[in-house]
Order: sequence, then structure tokens, then C-alpha cells
Amino acid sequence: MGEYKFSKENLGKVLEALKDYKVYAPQKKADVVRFQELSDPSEITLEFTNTNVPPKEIMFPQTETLFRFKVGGQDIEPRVPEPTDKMLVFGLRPCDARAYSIVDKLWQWDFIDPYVKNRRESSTIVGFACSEPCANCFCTSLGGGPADEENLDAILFDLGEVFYLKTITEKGDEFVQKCGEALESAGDVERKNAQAQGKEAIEKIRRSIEVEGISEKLPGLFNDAIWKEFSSRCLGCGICTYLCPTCHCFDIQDETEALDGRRARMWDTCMFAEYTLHASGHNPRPTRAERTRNRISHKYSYFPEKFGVVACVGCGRCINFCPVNIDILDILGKVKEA
Amino acid sequence: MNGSKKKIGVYVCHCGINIAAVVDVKAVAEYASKLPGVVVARDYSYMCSDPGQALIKDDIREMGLNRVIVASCSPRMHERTFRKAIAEAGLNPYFLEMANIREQCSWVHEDPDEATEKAKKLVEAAVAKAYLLEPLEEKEVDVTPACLVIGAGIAGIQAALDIADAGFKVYLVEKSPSVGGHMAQLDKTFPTLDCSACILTPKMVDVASHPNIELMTYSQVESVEGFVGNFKAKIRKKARFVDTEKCTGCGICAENCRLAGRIPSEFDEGIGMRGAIYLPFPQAVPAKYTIDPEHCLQITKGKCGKEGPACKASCNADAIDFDQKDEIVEVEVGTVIVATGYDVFDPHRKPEYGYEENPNVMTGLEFERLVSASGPTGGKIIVGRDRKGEGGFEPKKVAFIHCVGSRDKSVGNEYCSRVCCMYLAKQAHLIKDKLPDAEITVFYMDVRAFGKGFEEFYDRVRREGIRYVRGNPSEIFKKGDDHTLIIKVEDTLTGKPLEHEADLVVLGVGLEPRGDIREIIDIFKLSQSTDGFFLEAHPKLRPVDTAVDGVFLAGCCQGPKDIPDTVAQAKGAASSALMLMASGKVKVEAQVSVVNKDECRGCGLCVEVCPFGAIELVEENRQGNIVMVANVNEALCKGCGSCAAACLSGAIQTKSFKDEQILPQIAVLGVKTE
Amino acid sequence: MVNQEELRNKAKEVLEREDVRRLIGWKRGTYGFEAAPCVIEKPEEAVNLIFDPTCVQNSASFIVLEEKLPVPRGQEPDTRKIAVMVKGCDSRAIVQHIVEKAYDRDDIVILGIPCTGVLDRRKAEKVFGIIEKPAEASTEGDKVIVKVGNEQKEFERSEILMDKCLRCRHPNPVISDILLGEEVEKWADDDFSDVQEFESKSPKDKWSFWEEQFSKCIRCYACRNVCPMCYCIDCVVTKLRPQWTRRSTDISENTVYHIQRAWHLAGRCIECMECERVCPMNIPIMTLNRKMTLEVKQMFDYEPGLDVEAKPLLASYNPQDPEEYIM
Amino acid sequence: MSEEFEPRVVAFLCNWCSYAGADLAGTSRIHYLPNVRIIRVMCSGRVNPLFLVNALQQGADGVLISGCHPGDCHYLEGNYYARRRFVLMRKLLEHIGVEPERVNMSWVSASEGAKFAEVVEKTVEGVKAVGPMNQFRRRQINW
Repeated sequence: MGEYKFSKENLGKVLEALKDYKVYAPQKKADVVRFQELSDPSEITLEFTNTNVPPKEIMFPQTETLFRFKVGGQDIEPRVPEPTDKMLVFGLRPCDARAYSIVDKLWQWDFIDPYVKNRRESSTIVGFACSEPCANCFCTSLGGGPADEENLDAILFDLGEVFYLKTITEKGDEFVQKCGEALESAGDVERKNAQAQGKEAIEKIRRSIEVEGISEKLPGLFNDAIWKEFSSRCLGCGICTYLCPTCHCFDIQDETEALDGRRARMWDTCMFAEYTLHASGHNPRPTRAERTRNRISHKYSYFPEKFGVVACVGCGRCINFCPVNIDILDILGKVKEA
Repeated sequence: MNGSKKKIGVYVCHCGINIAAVVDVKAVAEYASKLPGVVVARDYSYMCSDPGQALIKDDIREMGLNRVIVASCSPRMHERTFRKAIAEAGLNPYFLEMANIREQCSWVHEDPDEATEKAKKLVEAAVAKAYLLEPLEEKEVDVTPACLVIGAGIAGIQAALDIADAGFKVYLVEKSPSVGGHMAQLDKTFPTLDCSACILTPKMVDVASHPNIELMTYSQVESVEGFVGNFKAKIRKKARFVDTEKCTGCGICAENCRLAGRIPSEFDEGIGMRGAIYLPFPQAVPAKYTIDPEHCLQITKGKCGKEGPACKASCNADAIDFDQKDEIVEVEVGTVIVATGYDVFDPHRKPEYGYEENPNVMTGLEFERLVSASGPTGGKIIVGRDRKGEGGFEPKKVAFIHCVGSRDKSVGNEYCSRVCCMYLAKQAHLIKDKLPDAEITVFYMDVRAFGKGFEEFYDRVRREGIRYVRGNPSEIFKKGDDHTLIIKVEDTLTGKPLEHEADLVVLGVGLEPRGDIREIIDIFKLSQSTDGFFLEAHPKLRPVDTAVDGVFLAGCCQGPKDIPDTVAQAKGAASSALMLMASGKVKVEAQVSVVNKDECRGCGLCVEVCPFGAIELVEENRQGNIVMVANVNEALCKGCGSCAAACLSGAIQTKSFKDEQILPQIAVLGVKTE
Repeated sequence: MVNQEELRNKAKEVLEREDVRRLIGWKRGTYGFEAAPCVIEKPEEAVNLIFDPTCVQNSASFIVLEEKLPVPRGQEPDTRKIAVMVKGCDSRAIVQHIVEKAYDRDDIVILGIPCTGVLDRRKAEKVFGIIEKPAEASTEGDKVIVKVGNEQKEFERSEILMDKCLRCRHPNPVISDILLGEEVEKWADDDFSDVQEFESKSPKDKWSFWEEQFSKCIRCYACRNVCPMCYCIDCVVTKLRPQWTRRSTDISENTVYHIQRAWHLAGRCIECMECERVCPMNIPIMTLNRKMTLEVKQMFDYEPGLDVEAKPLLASYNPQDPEEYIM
Repeated sequence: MSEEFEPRVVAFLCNWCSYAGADLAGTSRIHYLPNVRIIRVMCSGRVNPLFLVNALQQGADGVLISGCHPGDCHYLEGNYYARRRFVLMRKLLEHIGVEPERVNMSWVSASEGAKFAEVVEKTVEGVKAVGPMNQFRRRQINW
């Protein structure tokens, strides 16, 4: 596995060189950092703790056409992304990369979702190690870390004046070949600095939860009062789930324009009442209490039961963005006490 | 019904060449036949003709069509025709949708391609809507064969007589002790100068004696509930303290009343006096006496003289009954005619005319009582008499002033009262008649003599030597200590400021909405036009109808009128009411609003916007929780849909014009597919 | 500023009344610059209540957020009152609720709290970053003191308070049963200059601004759900029959969603700015509402949320209403 | 551009005045531009301003509401409510960058066939001047 470096001003050059990739990288638009296809290398920003919207939207866009059809006719045009167009996801945080591998278990479970699968297979993931985790990060509690390499093809460290780039997989090496001459090979100095930075970052993680036992505990709390307690101030909005890198629920709708139609899927969330609303009008999760319970239980009980891993990477987004301070660590704490 | 498969038939009309000459009707039918849900699309020379209709009926029967589109003329022309047609073939009449390809295409566009293109789109939109049409049922309600007439002036009297003569029951309710209204107060009527009382009193007697009319004088409508055909009215019969069964109207009681001649008479506009027990005027109907509870000593003080109320003592019929109480009667009627009349403008609101301080400044209506033979002076023109009717003088210089309280923004009355010009001309004539030497001047803004015989009369009056000066007096005040008045005015023809002397000034006061008009508004939820009078349903085409079905207007409560216009409108109102009662049934709108009670949050926006008071909030048990939700009274709803547009959640919708029926039309008409 | 002991005692008293079923207030958050709204039912829970400039959330929203559960057969619905602590802006929401018959005046007990402004977490985080421990804050005159751990910083109002506070016209509750602390002096006013300025742009520039903003929207509906005025049982935005707005996120649907939201708040928005605060994508939603607020003021001389007797703006009219654009 | 650009305008006409006015334009054979497509409602008060938004989203380049003159509403007040809603919605659309020329309202009585034709011309000209509606128009179904 190779180790490289390049000076900051060369970042543009490096990206410039990546011609035969469709590059997705963090860009700041209207005051928000978000992963988007990079048309102009100068648009990239690496000045962020983490993006508001997780890069799950690269693999699993919020709205995606599944196929098209003609109203009245029988003919449909299914459309699945070609595995051939190579994608490069550049600069995502290790927690979000970890989320990819977690949700893959579902995308490739009983039904293999061609849309996500093809994107995942055709993409190279270049992570970006955290040096300054935010106050609500708790990735270390879930087996991740600021410089965790799981599920990355390469990882990038910001060492002040230079970037230190370390490849992890063949895909990573292949990517490095494409980076052009801006890249120089790195030495012990950079390696040491990077390792040191990684350690420091871990030190800086201030919040944590002992996940052990929660999964077993939750089923017993199905009718516990804590859900009402937290949900009484819940707005029932989609922030915590839409911004969660592992949440993956979607809705499917047909849309028509004159006689042209498409079937599309779009993000859905278990925090909306409509999510479980039956056509009959009956709703098995009548209040936000059941929905809050479901959100936590799904991440910390149902998913691990089925796939052996907790569907949470501790990125802290749901805590940071909840407008009414519903704090998942607070909830999990109560779960353990209960 | 809505779930079942849609089988739509489209029928494109040539209308001879009216449509076919411009629109390629074959192409339109061809286009329609390809639209989803369309099983048949035909074109035919005249869809509205019998064979045309037969075409549709046969297809309905043979192909089992469940939606029909007719692309022809405006639905305002033939919607009824085709609804009837499909109903005859067993389809719900509201499964029809029309595309207006004549008025909106062939007649207004030259280019055949453009017109055809548009016609296709209009048809497609109709199909899109037809998809979501729902069956509606046309409800009919019975009409109670009785009419409530409120107000027994000439308007109410006339309406009541017409309806009663047609054989229907009438309840005629009058607030004051006698029928007759303002017309009874008038001396002569313009321009014919026949005696007002002489033409009115026979009708007054008729209403009292008519077997179909139940007359309730000294009574007031308290509340009305229900809707067209089925009103329930509560009427308060105020206590007269006189047993009308026993009272013979002899009048001895009034002579003996301790307050006789001490209380200003309403009928005589305060120039004449009455007692606490009184008959408003000699020809009053019913000729029954009434005790005025506000003045009667026995009632106000609880004691009348040492030996008790003189009226009671003197009444041989023993009709006086101080224990009498108000009585509430409830009547059921199918129709209502509001004929509550007007008030005359109160000149106190124009203090510059000195009405307050000068007894020889009087209103036109006071003058009517003054010149009336039945009036306090027996028709002699004597002003400035004291309370006992002593003294006074005969005026030498009389001035009449137009537009007092009319056409005058400063008092909030922009409108013309329509009668003042003529009644002042008439009054001027009457003075000339009685005091030939009097110098008479009329100050006017314009003279509006638009009626039959009006202009001729106005001419005649001027020829009699009455001076008309164009000018709007700014001030009237007393000069010195005799009763001479000075009228400050600018002659707008010569531009000269004048100080005109007069010893009698008659103010041509205008007509205003009654002070108590609110009572009726609140009872029936009627609206007012900007002038404050009742608002008719349509200024041109429905001048006697109101927004409330079954409630009609007659006379000056709808706006100033002279007697013939009032009578005409009264007859109009009567026949409108009769139409309903004669048929005995009334169809209520089928395209009404409907509330989805599960979605309604009870905010009441719809209740606020409904012009017909058709929506109210009612309690709803939602899984054990009691909530308020909107509820539509289908008999009151007219289907305008204001509620549907006001509702934030779309919980209230108007049948045949629901959001889900309009949005698809928008989609079709918006999207460009050519 | 209101004394915390007094606040808790009063809250306790109110919760002890047997005609009161729950109380809505604020407690210390688990981290950062925002308190946590809370709904409590037991008097002893009152000890957790606080009020200070971290209590940003509009408490009135939680009155209408309460879910009415089916009442088991043979049981009576619990119709006891809800007690709620309110700032000036929160109280306007209550007035508007009453105007719209969301509940009756005597269904609630209002504990009014004169407010000296609340923190804008975005402004605070620019200074401190996201902090793990909950901050405390207070105001002294026109200074705002923020305490983070044992570090204490003093700010000008404009540096740290939410923009709504910098133009607050109603710092004191406009309606209340119990007033906690003394009324405060109004220190700000609103000239809507920001709106006026925006209006001077060309249609093209206006659109390019909103296009960029709306395209960010992820339709989490936080702005709708947090709004005290959005409490329809079935919101037109998410209705399927008819479907006014599609669920797919693109500039067209997103824009229409925001128009619908702003439209349904026309003449109803009480300017608590919650919509903008909660937006995870930093969309300046209040700008839309403020435009409507200004127009409603200028054209119809109407201000919602001040008079319980008022008629809803769009359920009333004046024959003299402006109509300059009508042919 | 605007030479060959033929705008599409969706109009909402009240049954009693404006729709009748349009019919009169027809019966009097007054020719006007074919760009306007009419939807009949019973009263201008029925027009939910979101209809206008929906029309603009669905491809209309301009919209028009027409009702009875103030005071003449067949349902007495509907047009007053319509007016309030319209002027407000117009301001809102203007604010997000929709050219005001696209959002129109008129009073046309049953006797004003000529005026209706005029209103159509005015509206269409206005919309032509500002070009196709591209702001939040729904894109044709695509990938």
C-alpha cells in the first residue's frame, strides 16, 4: 500500500488529473457543504467538520427514477446505471464510509438493489481523516474512529501545508496512478504526523456510549414510558433520519406528465405519520412515541439482529440538527438505566 | 362508483357550420378517441337535436358509458339539455361534462389549426375532469304554503293582499299599533295630487278583513330559523294593555287619559299631541287603542291619580287590562317578504339649518302632517303653535330646500332619495293653493323629474309662480326676535351670494335605511349595499330577491322609491314568493359543499367566508374525543366554493368543482404536447 | 430576567391544580446553546424548568403537537387544561390559535414570561463551535452574557441574539394568566428594510437567489412541523388525493412546497422564526414570511396574533381593498 | 424569442359574469388570441390561489382569474375574497421572482364581451413580453 503527499495548492491539479472518474466531492453552495459531482475542481472545499447531508445521497439519491413508461401503454424502459462509469467519492469522513458498508448489507440482502450496487461497485472511496471531531461525535463507541480505514480505498490527512494520502486497496492504488505528477511519495515524517493526528483526534472525542447490551435490552422496553417522554417534544420531522448516513427507507411513486410517466423512489422516513399509515386509515404507529421507538430500535436492535451490526456510526448529525434537543445518546443512556 | 372502470363517450358537435367551419371536428373526435378511458368519440351536425341526443342515449345503453363529454356550445346554453338526456338513459345527470368549442373556439379564432388545437385541449381537459366526476342527487324540499310579510306599509300591504288573493296564508307583522306606514302620514301624492289616505285606507281595511291574512300589529319578529320553504319564525306580540277583542275604539279612554294631549304623536311627527292611551290616527287599522308603556303613569309609576287609571274607569267595554303580557307566537312559513321601509333623515345632523332651535324650520314629513286635513291644524298652515296648539302664525315667505341628507357625503349619504324633488314641488303647490299670496322659493341642486308625469308637474308648479333658485344653502338662522329666518345661499347660476328671508323653511329630507335595520339583517343574515339599504341578489336581474333563498324585498327597505315603484316591487316580491308556494316544491342546489370530517380541524374559516350562513361548527366524536368540525346545510349552500378556497387543508370541497377535479384540468391545459 | 425559583414554584403550583393536566416549558439541553422544550405532568418535575436566552423554541407549537389518542370505551376524554410558559412571540401564536379555534381560551393556562431575547445557535457556534456541555446565558441591559463551562463572554445583542429578537415588537406576552417577572422595555423595532431591499432586485435576480436556496431543500418538513401555525390534520403538501406537490425533490416541487408553506402562513405568521432556525439546510425561510407579513400590514393593515377577537385575514374582506393590478 | 413564442395561459372564469362575458365575446364574434384556455368555476371565490401556482408549475406561462365586478358577485362576496387572495399571492410570486405579468386578474361582467377579448390580448401580450415560464415549471419526465 502506497503513501503519498502533495502540497495544498496542488489539490486542484490532482483533481484535474482525475479525468476518467466521475468525481463526487464536498462543495459549499449557499452556505451548506454537500457532496456533489465536481465539475470545477476549484469548487471543492475540505474546510468542514462534516457535511449536513451525508454522502449516502451519492449511492442512494433522495429522488431516483427507476423506470419510465407510457400512460395507457405496456412498454416500460427500466434504467440502471452502467457499472462502467467510474465514480470517485473524494473526501468523505470515515464514519460515512463505514455507513456505506453497513447499509450494503441491506441493499444486497434478499433482493440485490441494482441501482445502489452498481454505484458502490464502480466507485472508489477516498476518505478524509478527522482532525477536529465535533462535540457530538461518538464514532469510537461504534468501532469507528476519526482515521478509521474500514471500507476506504484510500485515506487523506490534512497535515497543515501538505496532504498525506495513503492507499488501502488496489482501487486506491489505481486511483493514485490517475492523480498525475502532483503527487510525491511520502516518508516517515508524514506517516508519524498522520498517526499522531489520528490519536489526538480520538482523544478529542468527548461523547460515548457503551453499546454492549442495548440491542438485547430494547425489545423489553417496547412499551416503556421513555418513548413518550422523548417524543412529547418531537416535531415528527425528517431531520434525524434524512441526515442519518445509515437510514435508507424509501417510498415509491409514479409521476406522469401528459402521457409520459416514470416510477421513482424517494427518501422516506419512519418519523412521518404517513410512513405506516394504512389505506384503511389505521396506523399501527399512531403517535410519535412509537415512531421514536422504531427509529432507535431499528438502529440498535432490529438491524443488528438481522445483520450483526448496529446501524449507527456515531456521526452525531441527528444530535446536532435536532431542533428540540432529542439526543440519541441521552435516549440510549435512559435505555441502559431502564 | 368512482372506482369502477371509466367508459367515456365524447360527442363533438358541428353546430351546422358554426363550429365545423373553423374547427376540424373530425380531427377533434379522432384525438378524443385516443384519450385514456374514452370508448367512443363521434361528431354530429347538431348534438342538441333529438337525433343528436338519441346518439348519446343509445351509446349509454349499448356501450354502458358512465361518463359523457359533449363538445359543443357553452354549458350555459345546453348543459341542462344534455343532463336531462343522459338522465333519461339512466345515467346520473352530473356525469356530464361539456367542452365549449363554439364560443371559445370557432367563434373567436380565425386560424382553423389553432382553433382545432385548442378544441382538442378543451376536450382533453373535459375528459380529465370527467374521470373524477361523482354522481350527485338533486334534492327537493317542500314549501310551506304560507308567507311572512314584515312591515305593513304600502309595500307590505300590497304584497300581503296579492298573496292572500292567490289563496295562500299570510302573516303580516307590523311594529307599530296600526298598519299604513309612512304613506298614511302623507297628505296628497305627487304628481296626481290624489289624497293619500283616500287611496290607502281601503287597502288597510282589506288586509284587516282578509280571511287569508293574519294581521299582527304592535308585533315584532324575534327570530327566524330554517331555510327556503321551511322557515320557523318567532313573533313577539307586544302587550297593548287593551283587550282588542273587547275594545270598540270609541275613544272615551283617550279623552279621559290624564296625559291626554301631553305626549308628542309619532304619527303627527310631533306637531300634534296624544295621550298615554291612544289611537295613532283616526283611520288606524285595527281601530284599537294602545297604552304607551313608556309614558302611562299606571305602568311607569304604578299609580295613576288618586282614584286609579281614568281610562280603565271610563271604559264601558272593560277592555283595559294592565296585567297583559307580551306574547310569543310561532309561525311556519315557506317564504318571507321584508318590507320594513325607511326613516327620514334627521336634520339634527345638519345643525347649520337650525332645525333644533327654530320651530318654523320643519321637515317635509312634518309639513305633510301640517297641511293634512286630518292633521293637528286641520290642514290650516299655521306654524309656531305652542304645546297646547295655541298661537302660531301664517307664513308669508316659504322656502323649500332640496337634498337635505341626500347626495351629501358629509352626512354619509351619497345617493339621491328620488322622492324629495317631487314632494317638495307638490308641497310648494299645496302652499300656493292654500296661501295664494305667500312668496315661495325652492332652493335646489338639480331637479330630477324622471317619472311619469313628473316633468309636467314640475312645469306646472313653476308656472304657478314658484321661484326655483339653484343653490345649496350653507346656513339658516334667526334674524332679530320675530320669526324671520335668513337663508345664506349662493345662487350658482348667477354666482351671487344671497341672504334670503323666509318665515317658514321646509327641509326636503331624504330617505335613509331604518335605524333598526340591523335586527332584520341579523335575523336573516341579509347584506347591505354601500348605501346601507338591503342588498338585492342582483342589481339588474334579481331586484326583489336576496342572497337568502325564499326571502324577498319590497319597497324602500331596498332603496328609496316613490309609491308606484314601491307597489310594483311589492307585486314583484309577491309573485316571486307565489312561484315557490304554487309549485309547492323547491330544488336545492346539488353542487354543494361537503366536509371531510376526518380532515376538518374546525378552524371555522369556511364559516366566516360563507355568504349564506350555510356552514356551522358542530361537535364530532373523534374516537372518544369531542372536537368541532364544519357542517354544511345543503339547503342553504349555493355551491359558490368560497369555503373550498379558504380551507387550508382542503377538508371542505364543492361537489363537481373539487380540487381533485380541477387540478387535472389545469394539468391538461398547461402541458404542451403538440 | 425572571427568577428561576419563582418560575419553578409557579409552575409547580399550576401543576398541582387538578384542572391542569400538563405543562409545557423548557429545561436545560444536553449540550450546546439551545434548551430542550419539555412537557411535564408531575409537580415534582417542575424543578427542571428553566427560562433564559437559550429557550429558543416556540412553546406554543407543543400545544397543537399533542396527539389526541382514541379514548378507550367507557372512559372520558381528559379535557383538563394545558399550562404553557410563553415568551412574547410564543404568546402571539396562542392568540392566533384562539382566533382559529384551535382551542378555547380557557382550555389553557398561560404563564407569560417577558423576554429579553434568545440565542442564535448559528451565531454562537461561529464563536464557540459546537460545545459538548449546555451553555447558560443571561442578559444585562443590552449586553448578553453567555457562559460556556467556566468561560464567560459578553456580547452585543446583534452579535448573539436571533434576528427576530433584534426587531422584536412584542417582547412581553400579549396574553397571559400569570406573568412571571416584570414586563421588559421594548428595545427594538422592525422597519422591514431587508424585505424592501430584496424587492428592489429584478425578477431574474430574485429567482436566482431562491432557486439556489430552494434547490438545497431536502423536504424534511421541519419548518412545517415546528411552526405553531401548521397543525392541519392532513397537510395539503403531503396529501395524495389530490397531489398538489410531488414527493420528488427537485427545484419545481421544492419551490411549490415553499410557496404553499408561505401562502398558508399569509396573515397567520407570528414571526417566531422557528422555521428558519430548524432548517438543516440554512434556507432563509423567514424572508418569505416577512414579505407576506409586510404586505399584509401595508395592504390590509392587519397583524395576526394580537387580538383574540380578530377575524382571520383571508376569511374577511374590505370593499375598499387594494386592487391596483386588477384589469 | 418572443416572436415565435406562443404562451399558454390558463384562465379561471366565474360562471355568472366572466364566463358569460367570454360567451358574449363568442356570440359577438369578437376575435382574440387562442393562447388562453378557460376553466369554468362557479365563482371567482372558488379559485384557490394555489391553482395559479399549480398552473404555472404544470406548464402555463401565465394565469388569469376573472370574476364579477365588486358588488356584483352572484354570491355577494366571493369576488372580494378572491381579490384579497389574488393580490397577496401575486406579491408572493413576485417575491420569489415570477414576473408579475404572468399573474393576472380582471373584472368582466356578462355584458363585457369586448372587455374579455381585451383582457385576453393584454394578458397574452404581457406574458409574451416576459417569455416562457422557466422558474419552477415542472420539467418534462426525464432521467
